[in-house]
Amino acid sequence: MKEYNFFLGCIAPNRYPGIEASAVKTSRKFDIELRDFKGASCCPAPGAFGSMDVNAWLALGARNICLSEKEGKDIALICNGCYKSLFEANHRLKADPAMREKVNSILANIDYEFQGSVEVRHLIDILYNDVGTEKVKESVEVPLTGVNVAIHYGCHLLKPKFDRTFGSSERPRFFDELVEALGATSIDYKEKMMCCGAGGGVRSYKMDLALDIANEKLYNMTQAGADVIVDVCPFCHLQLDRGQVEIKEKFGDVYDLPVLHYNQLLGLAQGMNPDELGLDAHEISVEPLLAKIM
Amino acid sequence: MDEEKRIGVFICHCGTNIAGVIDVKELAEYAKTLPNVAHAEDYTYVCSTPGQTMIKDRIKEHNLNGTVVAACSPRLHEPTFRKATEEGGVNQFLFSMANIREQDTWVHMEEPEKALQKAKDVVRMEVARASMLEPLTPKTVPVEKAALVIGAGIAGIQASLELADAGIKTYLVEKEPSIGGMMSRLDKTFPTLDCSQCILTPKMVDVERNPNIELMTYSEVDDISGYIGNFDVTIREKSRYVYEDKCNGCGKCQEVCPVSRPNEFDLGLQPRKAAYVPFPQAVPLKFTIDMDSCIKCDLCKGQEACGDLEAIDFDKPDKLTTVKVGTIIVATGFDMYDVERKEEWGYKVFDNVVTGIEFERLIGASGPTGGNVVRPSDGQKPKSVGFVLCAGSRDQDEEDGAKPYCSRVCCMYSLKHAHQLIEKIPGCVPYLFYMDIRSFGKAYEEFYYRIQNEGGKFIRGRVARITEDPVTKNLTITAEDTLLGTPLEMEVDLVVLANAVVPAESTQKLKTLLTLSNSPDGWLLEAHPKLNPMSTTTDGVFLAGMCQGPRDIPDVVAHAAAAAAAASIPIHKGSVTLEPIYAIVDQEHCGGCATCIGVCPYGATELNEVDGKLVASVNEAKCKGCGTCGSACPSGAIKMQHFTNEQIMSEIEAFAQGW
Amino acid sequence: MASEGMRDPKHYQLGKTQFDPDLIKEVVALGGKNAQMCYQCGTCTASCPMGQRSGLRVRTVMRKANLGMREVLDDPDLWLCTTCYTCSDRCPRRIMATDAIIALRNIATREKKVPMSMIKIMGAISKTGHGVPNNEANMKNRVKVGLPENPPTTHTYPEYIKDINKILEVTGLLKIREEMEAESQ
Amino acid sequence: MAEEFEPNILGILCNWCTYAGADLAGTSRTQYPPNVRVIRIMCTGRLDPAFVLKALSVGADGVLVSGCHVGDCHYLAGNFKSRRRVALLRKLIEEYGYDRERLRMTFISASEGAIWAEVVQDMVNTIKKLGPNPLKQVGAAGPEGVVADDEF
Repeated sequence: MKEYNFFLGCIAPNRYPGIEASAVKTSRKFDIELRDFKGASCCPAPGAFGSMDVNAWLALGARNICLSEKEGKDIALICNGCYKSLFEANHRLKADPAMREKVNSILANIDYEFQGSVEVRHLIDILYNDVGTEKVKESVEVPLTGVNVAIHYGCHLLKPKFDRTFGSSERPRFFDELVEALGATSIDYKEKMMCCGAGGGVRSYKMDLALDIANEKLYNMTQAGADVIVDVCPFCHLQLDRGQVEIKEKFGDVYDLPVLHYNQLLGLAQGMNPDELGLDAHEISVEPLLAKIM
Repeated sequence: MDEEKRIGVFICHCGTNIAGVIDVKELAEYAKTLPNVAHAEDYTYVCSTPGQTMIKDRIKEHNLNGTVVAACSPRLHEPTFRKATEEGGVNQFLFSMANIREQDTWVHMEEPEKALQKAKDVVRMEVARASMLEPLTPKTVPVEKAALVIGAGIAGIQASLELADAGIKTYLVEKEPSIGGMMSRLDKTFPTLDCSQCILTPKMVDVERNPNIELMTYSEVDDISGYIGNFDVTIREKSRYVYEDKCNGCGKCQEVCPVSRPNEFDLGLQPRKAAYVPFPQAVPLKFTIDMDSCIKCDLCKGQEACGDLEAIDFDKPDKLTTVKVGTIIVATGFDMYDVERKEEWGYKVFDNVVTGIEFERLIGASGPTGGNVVRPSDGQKPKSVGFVLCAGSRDQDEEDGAKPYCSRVCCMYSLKHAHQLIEKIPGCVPYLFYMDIRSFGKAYEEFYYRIQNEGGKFIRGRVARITEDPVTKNLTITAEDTLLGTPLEMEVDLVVLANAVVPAESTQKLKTLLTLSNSPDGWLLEAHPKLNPMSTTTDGVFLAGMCQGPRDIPDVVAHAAAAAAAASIPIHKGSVTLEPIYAIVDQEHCGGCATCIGVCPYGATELNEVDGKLVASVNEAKCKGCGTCGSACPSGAIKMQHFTNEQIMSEIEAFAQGW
Repeated sequence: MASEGMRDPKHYQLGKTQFDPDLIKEVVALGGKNAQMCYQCGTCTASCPMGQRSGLRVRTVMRKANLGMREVLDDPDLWLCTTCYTCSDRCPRRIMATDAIIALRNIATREKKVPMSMIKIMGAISKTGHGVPNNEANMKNRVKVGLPENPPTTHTYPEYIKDINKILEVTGLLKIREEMEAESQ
Repeated sequence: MAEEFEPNILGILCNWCTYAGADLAGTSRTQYPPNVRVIRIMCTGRLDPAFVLKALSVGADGVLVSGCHVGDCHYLAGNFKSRRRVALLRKLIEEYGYDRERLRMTFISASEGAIWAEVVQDMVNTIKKLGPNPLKQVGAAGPEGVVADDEF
């Protein structure tokens, strides 16, 4: 059994606990234990914090990594924003001695030192590259046959490609393969790789413009006949789920398109019941989807 | 050797290049204090005629028996000063050169004091070396009155015709079944709009007819050994499974052949048979059977096909030929950048995104559509066509295999394509997405005006992405009009990617065979980028056309003619003088251990029995003077002339006297 | 801003525009890799999801940064980038345009030109360790799916928060926040 | 040695690749530290181990051998052979009490002037860390009379 320190971030534990719960439960089926990560904080939010001070952003990210280094555990996470903060901090501080020195001089004030002794992995990367689509397929009890999934990769999982391991960000396939492994269909839709609009602090700075981007995506997904949106980022998740309510208020456009994090979809396919996956906590009702599956 | 050494040292100012950084007077004064130095002085330009005369005069005045010039790099002016020394009556190999420009004043400009110290050290080292140098006599070898040209695109064709017309027997080797290369795929040529085939075909025919040219198509160079004047070349003529002498090009075998596969010549846009010629004007007009796809149905051998001609033989083997040539011209051309790797443009994902060279076949009269430009998706005539310039050129993204350089042809051929569309399809509007239009050649900028006048639309912005409407198969180009400062989304019927030219894969093997180098961009490296772009660092080997770097047709032809002229010089002289820089064996000390036999890459060292004992000897004709044997010989019996242990050791000792 | 520029001999007058040759160096130093190499092809602007619905023009931002037009720091559109990095992935000069924008935002922050919305997020982290803290409703939802009311983060172990604030303090962010909050009163 | 220690490095370069590359650094005016004195040989294959030992014994602080990239040798494989020799020599000089970092072999083509400048800079930094040739260090025991004390 492989153990990871489970880095939660903010939105999953504090807005969509179902994402947190489903990640832990579904991973156990693959002998992966996501253990409590004591004392972790916000990653911190790359858009907001990086924008104010990159060194503070790196230092706060490094603080989280150091906590895990002390326990000698690799980090697993389920949020693209956290992935940007922690993966890049880890990767850059390992690669660039000067930057490492600078950040460690900041950490010295709290008697921490970045060692570069652990890895930071996104759970979707672990599922695809370590577990593999075959094992994922084997774990399916309720095949999601006939479900049209509009996949949203999210930006910080793939980009910048020079600072990632997934290759070109134009036409990735691995997420699609993981969804298809559950029996569902990954549908192509216009501007599939487009941002959800929330990042960079824009959702809090200019909500209307952030929602305008989400609106375009939601429209394209609906046009392509999506039954559900599936993401791997609680912040994109919030933008696309709660965003639909806000879009309804602000622009009057209605989609009622259910939004699931991949681990929640995986949970359904593994036969877990919707409540233990926290689906009832979503703004947009998941019922139409459940009806289609059951 | 025993006479007292009297060395003259000449310090060059090179204008301000050297004198502007270090105190040349002080350097000259310092030189005078060195052992064996009989005379030292500085002069503005030692390489000038008065400078060289100065060397000759001083040799006589001071009765010098060795010279050192401290100036630029020996790779630039060593020959000049050797000549001056020789003319002054001193053996040219008693000259040595101190590089105080390229490797001193130009790279230590901010530290004149340290640069001066370095200059003193270098001069001291060269004086020490000069004191140990020995007189040598250059050896002269005859030159084979024949040349080899590798690659029969327009570059190789031009070079071969020039050589042949100069009365030189020329072997022209082409790996494809026909000569003509990339130019034979083009429809028109910019800016004159000459029909490419019309101007190329006559030359192709000349090649076939010229008695001095021995054409070897469907052939590749297997091996090359020897040196300038005397290269031994092994050529593999791949079997066509057709006897060239019997085949009359009637094409009946092609008619009956049931196999169909994409024609490489048309980039797969139309099919060919297993028995085929790549295109109608092929030279030679001999059929080739592609055994990879042949199903051996024997129809082509039947009476209603080849029949009594009996030109076809499925068992015909490859043929190896060895030829001797004096000089070699490499004209292996280029490949097109694999633009599929730029996923944002959707090449090979979207039907109606084609490359520039594919467009040439689409609009060429001899092409799959007989010259009617139509959309691959539905055969409809496009009413609006987007051109993506710099598709893989001027792009630093190595991950995508893109190239940082300008490909020098894409702007102009895209302008040409725009013109052809306007001419052929009334109402069709070409939109050229560009960063800069580089119309640098004769009548090129005027051609740009012309296309603008004809209605071509120019949008200054690089294409960020192309998307396809799954239903209409129309394409949407996303780019910023940087002059308006507005992002655009423009729907067009067809997109042409003007993809970059890249070094040819097939050149790599030759590069090794001929010990050539390449520049960082991957193209073959010339001897001098400005003054000798057609020669290489391997004597007797020359470059023609794109293999050395991106060029358009007029430049390729000029380059090829230049290469041919350069390659014909040694042949017409009939002999070349080789540096006497070869190893010799002191058979007294040789223990016959044969270590040198193992290390010599040219098999120049051999063991012979000399009065009862086995001793090594060096074949000076084969030896190229690398000195590897000299450093390997355990008994120090091998002497690497002009780079002897004594000479190098004396430099090292002099080096140590600097502190 | 302008007057500051005028006092600095490095700044020279070109019409009414202040050019500061050091701005681009600052941007590169703060992570805007290759920003000085921009050749203005517009791939970034065209790749930008925000550019199509707002005044944000990445190419123009890069242009101003390269010329050293410090007024780019006062441009409210500077804060419209969602940091999706599409421009950076497609840039033929391998410029990290997104990181260049982030660098400019860093410089603007030092000059207290950062939107209050960002400062608020900092406030939340400084208080709770989370940019988006837990709440009553969510606690119930956590229990429903079998999780404790609070995650095992700084919410359960507030003793870790002091380290976070120490980092905010030594990097000068705390001071900026205090001053800006005071001014906004 | 009151002022900062400036290493004396002997460069042994092949004519076709690295020497040409060093020339290119010049024509492109790429600035680098003036600590290297160059001996030009036709091919690094000519490198006699004695050259390196001699250089160190007369007090060179470092020796930088540089030739063509593997596969690019003007004489097919000379650089190969010298690469092996240098590898052995690095072990050997350690026996004599020299840090192996004092001997380095690099492969720099005729078009890599900028890389030549970087290599020199890097070599100089390395040697500065190591300090002067042990023979030159005060009180260091070394073969007598190799270099007289008054020479530094």
